[in-house]
Amino acid sequence: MVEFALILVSAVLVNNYVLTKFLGICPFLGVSNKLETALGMSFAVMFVMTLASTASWLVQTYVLVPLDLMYLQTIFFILIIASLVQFIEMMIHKTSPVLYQALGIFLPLITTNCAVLGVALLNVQQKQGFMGSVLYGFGAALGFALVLVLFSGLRERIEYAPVPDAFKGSPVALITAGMMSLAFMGFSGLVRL
Amino acid sequence: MTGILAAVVSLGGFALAAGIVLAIGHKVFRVEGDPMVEKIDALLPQTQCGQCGYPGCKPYAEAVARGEADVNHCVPGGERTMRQIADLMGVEPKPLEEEPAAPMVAFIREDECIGCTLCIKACPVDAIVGAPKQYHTVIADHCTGCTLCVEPCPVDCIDMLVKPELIEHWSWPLPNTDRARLGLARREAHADGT
Amino acid sequence: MPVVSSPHVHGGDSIRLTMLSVILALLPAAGVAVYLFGWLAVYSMLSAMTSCIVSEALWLRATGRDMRRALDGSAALTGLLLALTLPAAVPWWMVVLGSVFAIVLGKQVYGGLGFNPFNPALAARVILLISFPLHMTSWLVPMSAAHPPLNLYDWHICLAFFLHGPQALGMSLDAVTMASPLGHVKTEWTRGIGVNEALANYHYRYLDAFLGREAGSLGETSALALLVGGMYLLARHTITWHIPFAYLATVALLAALFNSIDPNHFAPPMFHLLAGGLMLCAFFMATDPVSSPVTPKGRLVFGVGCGVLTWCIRTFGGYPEGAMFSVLLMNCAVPLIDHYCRPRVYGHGGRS
Amino acid sequence: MGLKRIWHRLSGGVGGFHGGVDVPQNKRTADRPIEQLPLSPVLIVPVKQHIGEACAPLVKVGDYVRRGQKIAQAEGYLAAPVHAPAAGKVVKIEEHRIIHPSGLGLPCIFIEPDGSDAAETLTPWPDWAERDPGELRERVRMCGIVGLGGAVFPTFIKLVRDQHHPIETIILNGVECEPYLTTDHRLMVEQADEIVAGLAVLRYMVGAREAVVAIEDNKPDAIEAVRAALARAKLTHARVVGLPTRYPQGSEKQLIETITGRQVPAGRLPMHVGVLCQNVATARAVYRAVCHGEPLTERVITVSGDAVPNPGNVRVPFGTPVRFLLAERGLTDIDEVCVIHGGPMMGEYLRSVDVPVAKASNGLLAFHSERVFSLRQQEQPCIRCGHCGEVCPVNLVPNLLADHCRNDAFERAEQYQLFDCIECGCCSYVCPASIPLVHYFRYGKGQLAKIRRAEQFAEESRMRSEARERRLEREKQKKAARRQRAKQLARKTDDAGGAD
Repeated sequence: MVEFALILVSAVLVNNYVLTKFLGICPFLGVSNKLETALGMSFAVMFVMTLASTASWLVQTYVLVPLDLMYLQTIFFILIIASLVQFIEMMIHKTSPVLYQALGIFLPLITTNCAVLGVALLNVQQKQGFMGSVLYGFGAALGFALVLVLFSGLRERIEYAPVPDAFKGSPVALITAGMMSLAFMGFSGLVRL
Repeated sequence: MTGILAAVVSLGGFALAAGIVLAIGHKVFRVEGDPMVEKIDALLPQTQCGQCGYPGCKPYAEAVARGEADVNHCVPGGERTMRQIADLMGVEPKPLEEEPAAPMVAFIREDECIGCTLCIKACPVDAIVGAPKQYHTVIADHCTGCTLCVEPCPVDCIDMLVKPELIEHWSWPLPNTDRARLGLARREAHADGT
Repeated sequence: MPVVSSPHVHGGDSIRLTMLSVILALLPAAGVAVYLFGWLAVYSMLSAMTSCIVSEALWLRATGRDMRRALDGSAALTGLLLALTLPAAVPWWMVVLGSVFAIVLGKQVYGGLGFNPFNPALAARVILLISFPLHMTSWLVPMSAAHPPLNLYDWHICLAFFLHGPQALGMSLDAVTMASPLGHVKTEWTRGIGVNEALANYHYRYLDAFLGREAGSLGETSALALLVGGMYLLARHTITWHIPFAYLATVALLAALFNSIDPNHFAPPMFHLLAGGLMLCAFFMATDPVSSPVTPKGRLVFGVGCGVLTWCIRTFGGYPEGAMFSVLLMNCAVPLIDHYCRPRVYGHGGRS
Repeated sequence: MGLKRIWHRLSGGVGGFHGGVDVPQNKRTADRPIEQLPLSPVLIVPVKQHIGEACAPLVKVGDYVRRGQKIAQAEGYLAAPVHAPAAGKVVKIEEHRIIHPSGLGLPCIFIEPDGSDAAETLTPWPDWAERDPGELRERVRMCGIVGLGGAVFPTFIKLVRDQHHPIETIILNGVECEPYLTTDHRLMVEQADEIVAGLAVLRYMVGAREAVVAIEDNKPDAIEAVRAALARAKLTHARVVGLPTRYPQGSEKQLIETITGRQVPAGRLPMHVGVLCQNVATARAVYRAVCHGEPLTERVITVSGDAVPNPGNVRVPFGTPVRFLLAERGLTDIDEVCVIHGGPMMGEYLRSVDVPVAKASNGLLAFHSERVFSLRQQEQPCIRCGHCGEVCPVNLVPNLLADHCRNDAFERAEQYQLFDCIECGCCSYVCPASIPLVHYFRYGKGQLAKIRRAEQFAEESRMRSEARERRLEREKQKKAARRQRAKQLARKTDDAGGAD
């Protein structure tokens, strides 16, 4: 039990995907303009990442390892993630058109979101068990969501600020992300796995 | 050899399974119609003026929802409407092509009116009353100021007047301070697409 | 004639007064810093304040804004706060670099006073800590120690030290520095020595920590001086009680709870309260109005968050001190806290 | 409840409501008796002096009117008629600038008083206690009585007996928390008996049991006078409550919270918590209307401010030009000073003094311009100190709200409850960055109202346009049907012809 909690803390705070591993920067910068969109994206990513890490673990353990096809890992995982995202996209389109519009191109972008592929590959690398994989995927997504939502709040505030012309838009967003990353360094060493 | 076979079969099989699932999903989650049209139409000012190049607000909403039209064609809606549509569609705001003019209202000089009813036919919101061979009058409260009635009038007796400012409808301007002006400058910069 | 709105009278409070009151409240801590670290403290504080003001003025000029804004007191306050969080043994260039970071990256990039989401002084300090970990964790032996290796009351020695480092005096950095209580406890713990034993062989005394007679950053050692300043700010209503109270209470509660579970693993609450930069952060950093929430409920949440993070980082983390990080981390959450902790407006919900 | 009180105290609460500020009182005219102002050579009477719909003039140019004669008739429900403030001749009826921040005008009736005493009154009803409350209500309506505290809401609308919301408490508002103003104060000292009589009438009309006169404790003489008057009138269940001096204690919602401990739910009326709140001057006007048959034609105005040589409390007929009034109080350089209509916290800066006083006017303050903060206000960036939220009597977060308004994020502003702002000015008063917060809120409210009107108009236009399309469609079908029938007919005749 403690081990699982540590996996979660580690994935959410210490080894945060965005701020310490620098994965998933594209949606992090792209969908953080507004709090509502960021929340929607967070849920989508949480859903996809948890499912993707589960599915990829299953495929890895029951297909790739027995058949000795480890070299097909990446292509298999991409296939899984791509079809998962497609499926979710159709689902959201049906159930919540506004969220669908808000996520816009970012939903398909999750397909090639390195965070999703990263979590699948890292699971394999770290030789996590089934529960570990699921939790690690979920935790990574939770960390992504946490940071994304915090960042969108900050950006909404910066939106009102008279930022000098040279720093408007992405520059100030990147500086802010850097500051957040600095702050998150405070967590380093919090959990030793 | 068996390794390659296994690879081909497993990958192919997996891809096929995924394809089947997606095909089923496509059937199950098919979306009828486009709910976005209604949402966009609700944002438009309903002047039915046609300045966007479409014969009314609804057709423009349909075009935007289909992705055929840009979000910045609604002139009377101005900056605000453009931003709302852009938000809804999840696209970048675009600068307006034309500044919205002050709200207008049509006025018929009744002594010159010949009662031809052409303007009545042109009015998209039935804001002109009158019968053949009778004077026509604009119901000022219903007029959207679209100017569609001006062209058809054979005797040019329709004027577009600026809507008078009512004391009840007066609203406070922004404070006259540097900060407030800064906000304005920021909005203008946004409108220029920078 | 412009349209002007009521009210036509004003209470007379101003930003400059607010900033000056905070500087005034920091004077006791600054005094203790001078007592402990002599001329080095003076040099650090003066150079930090000047370089903050100068870099702000230059930036304002470069962006075509009114240069006089650099004198509104906020840049000076940032400089003073930054200096007080730095160890006494840092060289001059680090002070200047930190000040420029604080003003440019921490504040002006966002549009200047009022728009920085992070506390500029803390942001600069964390940048320095991560960039120069050795310098930033070497604590000069204060003058209150039994045998201070350097006479810090001699301005010649201090100037040489400040400009050229200990090498100019023919000494190594190790020779003039010692561990802070927090750092000592942390390193001993990694070596498998319990908290009580570690504190005992450090000769740790609460009275010393309260008065500030211990190693640490310039202005963070004396809880007494910081409390005096904090009380002044509370009395003047520059800050409200919410953040300091929630912050300190959370740390104390967590510490007390875990200390009662395992006293050898977890340090006692009093130690936590008096150690490191907690007091400085609780009264001066976390309460920085610009980077903290505006609503009372939000301030409580903010304080509790800071407290939890500080305690966690101190107890479990890789860094011995977590106060700075925790405030910076909570700064990230301020817009959300503000949004979700709005007070109940008159006539909405509740009793009707 | 206990926790709530502690929280309230810890949040700096002094009065019975959240926040508030202590403003220097400057009640320089508190001991000056009410004087009658001489008649101005011309009275400019706007046809609308209340919240609601404008009235239609009943008189023509050249008509002779007597004081108290109705000269403008209410057309809608939410309106109060206007009466001639003095006897004289109607010289013109045209648009004239009125007291309004826009500087726009309204139709006004210009009367040249002839100095005669000719007056028109209704039948006095000293026997009001035997009359039907509905009848009394009609009298209040006909006499054009509106709330004289400054809101000028037609009084009769509040004087109803509603079975679902019976009025339990009637509160007379004698708080007068605005600095400088002393009209209610003087009225309570000098006319306490009439105020108490008005209270009795009002209480009878709404059937309330309890009556409370609320007065701030910086007016001990008024408290004394009203207490004595209550004793003389032998009113039961009536008391005077001295309240701590804390701006905006006199705001209706805050006063209700202080006295009853209940908050008026958003978007509802005091009636819904069983309270009727009326200003003391309104109570007196009700008494004059019922027992003397006098319509509302004049009121007491405090003339004060450091530029006025001879400050005081004066009784002024409506329509008196501000310029005349200030000149009467010895002010010679009127165009050099700044004139504020109302109190310094919520009053209006007059861009022109050629405007008539009306029912809403409770004070005219003239200052040297460098004393008026709002004119030299230099807005600085918000440092988020949160003082604005601490003093806000409705518990808003003013600085965030102003941010949203400034950046035209009106939906956000509405979500932050912009429309609950009472514009009391506490936030602007304490702001160290001198941000004109109230101005931003007014801007936001105005823009939101504009947006709402546009949306409503768009909705109506959509309906009209859709109706038209349906009609055109029907006509097309009808035409097609007609053509079809004609064709069939033609074929029939053809067939018939073929058979021939």
